[in-house]
Amino acid sequence: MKLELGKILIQDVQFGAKTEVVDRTLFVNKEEIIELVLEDDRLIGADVELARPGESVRIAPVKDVIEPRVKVTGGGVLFPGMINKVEQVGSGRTHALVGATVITCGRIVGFQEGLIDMSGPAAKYCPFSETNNVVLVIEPADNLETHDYETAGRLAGLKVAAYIGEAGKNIEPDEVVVYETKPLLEQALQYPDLPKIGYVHMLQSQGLLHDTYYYGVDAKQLVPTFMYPTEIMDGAIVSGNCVAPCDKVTTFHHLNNPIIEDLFARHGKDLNFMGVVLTNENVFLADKDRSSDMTAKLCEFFGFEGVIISEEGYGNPDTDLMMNCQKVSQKGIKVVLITDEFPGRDGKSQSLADTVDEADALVSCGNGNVIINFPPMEKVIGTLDFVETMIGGYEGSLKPDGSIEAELQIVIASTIANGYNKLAARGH
Amino acid sequence: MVKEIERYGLPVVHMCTIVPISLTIGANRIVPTVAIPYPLGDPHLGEEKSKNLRRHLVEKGLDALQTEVDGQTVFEE
Amino acid sequence: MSKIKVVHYLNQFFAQIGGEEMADMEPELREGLIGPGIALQQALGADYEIVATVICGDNYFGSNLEEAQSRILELIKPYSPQLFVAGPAFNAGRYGVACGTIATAVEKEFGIPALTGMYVENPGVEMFKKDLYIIETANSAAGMRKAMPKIATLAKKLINGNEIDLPAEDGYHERGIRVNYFHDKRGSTRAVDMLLQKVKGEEYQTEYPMPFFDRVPPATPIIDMSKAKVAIVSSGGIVPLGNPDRIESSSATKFGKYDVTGMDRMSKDDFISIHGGYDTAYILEDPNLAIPLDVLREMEKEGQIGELANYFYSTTGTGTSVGNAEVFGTEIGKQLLADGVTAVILTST
Amino acid sequence: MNKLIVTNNSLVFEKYCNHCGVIYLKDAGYLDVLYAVRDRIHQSYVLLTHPLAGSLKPNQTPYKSIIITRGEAGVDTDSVVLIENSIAAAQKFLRDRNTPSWSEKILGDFRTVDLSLIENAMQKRSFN
Repeated sequence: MKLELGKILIQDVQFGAKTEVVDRTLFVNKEEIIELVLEDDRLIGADVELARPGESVRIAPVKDVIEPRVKVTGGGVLFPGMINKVEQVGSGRTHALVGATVITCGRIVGFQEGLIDMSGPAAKYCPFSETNNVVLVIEPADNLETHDYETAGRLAGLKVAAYIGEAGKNIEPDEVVVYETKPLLEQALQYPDLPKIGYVHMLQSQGLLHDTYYYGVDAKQLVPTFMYPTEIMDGAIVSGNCVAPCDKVTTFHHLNNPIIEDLFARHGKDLNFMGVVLTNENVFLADKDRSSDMTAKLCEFFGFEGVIISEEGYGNPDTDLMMNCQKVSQKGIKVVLITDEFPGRDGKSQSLADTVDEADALVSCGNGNVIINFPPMEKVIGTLDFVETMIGGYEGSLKPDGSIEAELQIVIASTIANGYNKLAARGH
Repeated sequence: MVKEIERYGLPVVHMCTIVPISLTIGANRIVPTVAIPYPLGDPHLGEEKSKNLRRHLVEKGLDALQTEVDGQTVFEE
Repeated sequence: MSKIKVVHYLNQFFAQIGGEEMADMEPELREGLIGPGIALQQALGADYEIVATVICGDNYFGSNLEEAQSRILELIKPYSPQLFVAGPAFNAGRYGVACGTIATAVEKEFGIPALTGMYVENPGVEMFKKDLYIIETANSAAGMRKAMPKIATLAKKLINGNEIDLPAEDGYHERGIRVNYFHDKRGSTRAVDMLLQKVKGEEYQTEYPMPFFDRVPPATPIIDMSKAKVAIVSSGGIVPLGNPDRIESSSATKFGKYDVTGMDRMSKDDFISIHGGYDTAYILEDPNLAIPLDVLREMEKEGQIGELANYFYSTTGTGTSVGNAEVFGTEIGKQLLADGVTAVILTST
Repeated sequence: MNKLIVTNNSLVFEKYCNHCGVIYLKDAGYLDVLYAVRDRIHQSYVLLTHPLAGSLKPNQTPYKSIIITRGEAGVDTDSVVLIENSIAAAQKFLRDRNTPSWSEKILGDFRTVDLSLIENAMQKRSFN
């Protein structure tokens, strides 16, 4: 499967009469976006705001972040099974508006989402302080049931991202990157002397606000399966969870999975990137047994010599991470884990809720319990009403002047456990 | 607790029913016991036999304390 | 500007009072500096002044932990110290434990920076590294000249509120505190690098060492059990009737020490189990099932063991190494050592 | 296989009290639920769901529901190790900061999320 990803660099975002890209500036038509969002009668209000790097802007509470993309050629459409019909994606040509995002924000259920600061000392922890963001502030109908509101919010973001992505369809990209994974046996033969490397991608799948979708299938229902790496770049995987802001894998991060990018970067040079095994993080222990058995079985069957395993979340997922690590290692396959850490406020407790002996090669994406001070910002998009109830916030977090004291956990994707950021923790 | 006491150079024998836990917490000399509700003895055997069993287990514990080990060791029957 | 007031702690040996024969000396305070204090003063410089030195014998400290601590705190209180330095203790185990104990107590009591120095194998390192900055030293006093400047440099950083660097840079034993930093490469790139190293069989370094590796080497076995003093510790929740210390029935936050002087066996009239985690009916009927006092008394009489300590330590838990268990172990171990116990039977359910 | 839910969440109790055994610990805290489960594991029960299910930190949500079932005689060591690790993790968070006193609206949301974690597991079959 081969995908050409055309990257259209975006350096500014402005409102305009037409949604289009002109000289690296993205113009968006506010009315059209609002109209699109309000097609869903579960939402009764919507507004669009812009947030650019360096501005004195704080966005809260953030639900999802999505990169605008569009399918140019090849089968299927963006976000199959979610806002479009289910059809195989990952081939042909896709354009991405790199440097732009759609951010959904607004009250969801009151406690679970995080912050993005566009400037100031907390900005460096969040990748979206460096992007030009189209922020969608949504308002639910009265007494809308929680599940329905979550769904409506998720779909609104995807629809708007796809709508904006259309603006890139006929633009000549600044750069085109070609990613290709051949069918298993051919791929093995292409670089017979290089180590065969796979990626085990664990999808958050615990329940409401803890779900992920693969071609529209709730990941809870999956048994581990194989995915061509390029499928993810066309939106085959969509985030439906908004729990624990810091280690949240947004839809943006699925589209731009850094492990897949980095494995492709070395593909044919010092490794042979064979593909991705998708698995889940269910709460039912029998599911964990089954999923980890099958993950190990698939890794063995595909002939992987080494795999990287990434998780999303803390606690329950640590058990899946360790079970996968142990069972894959027992197949004689070398394993590296990526995780973030929660060692308590003094940094002295154990960082993970579970461990196994085989977990001897681990990459740290930082300690989420560290306390951070956020100075006031001139503008707040959304509301700060829920700051003290967010994960990482606490009573007294929000000061009268609008400054905030909270744990790093409260910043969206700050310790994301797929290695997107440079933040790490080490022993002192 | 085992590790912290042993850190002072005192040999400790951990007599417990759930051996995997003992291994997890880092006990070096482990003697498996009978059952959680009655680790040292077996009330179903009657008082005398139960006590004999206890004596046997404690002797095994003392043997363990006199045995040189170079890592975690479970003293099975 | 007035000088920063420093109090220094030494054992009898480094205070040049005497060797092992003086190890029982009780805490004493001398004004000004003594022995190694000269090197410390030199390294700290003119803005600091060692106003007093406390001296205590290693054995006295080890055998009278509580009292030694409170007396030393009383002695130094009038000097209102702003910095406390203990040792360094190099490879001396008892001295290391004393330095760690008193430095921790001073830090807690006065809220001032307190630090010490030890050789990596000193048991005090494992016991106190989470609580204190312990400078890494050579294994003998020959390393004094190198150790003091490192202690002084770190002490000044602590006094001035400067950021502390990595263990290797500031020369202290890693404390196991997880601190954030920005790496040159993103995590996924580091993961690919690490995986390729692992696949090729090259050396690689995990960024988060798993806690399992925190193993204690097995203590040397008892050579002659007939001379050993054996003590019982239990996590089975056995307490005297009425549970005088109010130990919780699960995941206790405290432990108790209970006397069995003159008892041949555990009587159900004297002891109960308060463990919330299992069916306690059998143990309520016969507490010897958890605390094997009856058979140990027999063995004591028969001379199979030298002596049985006339008490047992008790708490509740399934024996996992979590939270309080570590604190209990450290405290119980300290007390057992001080009481001359040489072997321990720990029973769990 | 008979499922037994240990919960302090009224929504879970109301939904399942007529379907299977529910031990409803009204007014109990998050840790109390873990302790109650731990105690039963020592009486031959086996964990069916992960005690830390849900990424909400133990000092964030006050609600916790765990499904267990009676196992064979003896103690399931995997369950013991898992519940003890979970208790340790929960204690770590609660030591730093207690669960705030939330408004009734937010409490309702927490109950909904907790119920949603359990609903999925209740649809599963298991052969232990």
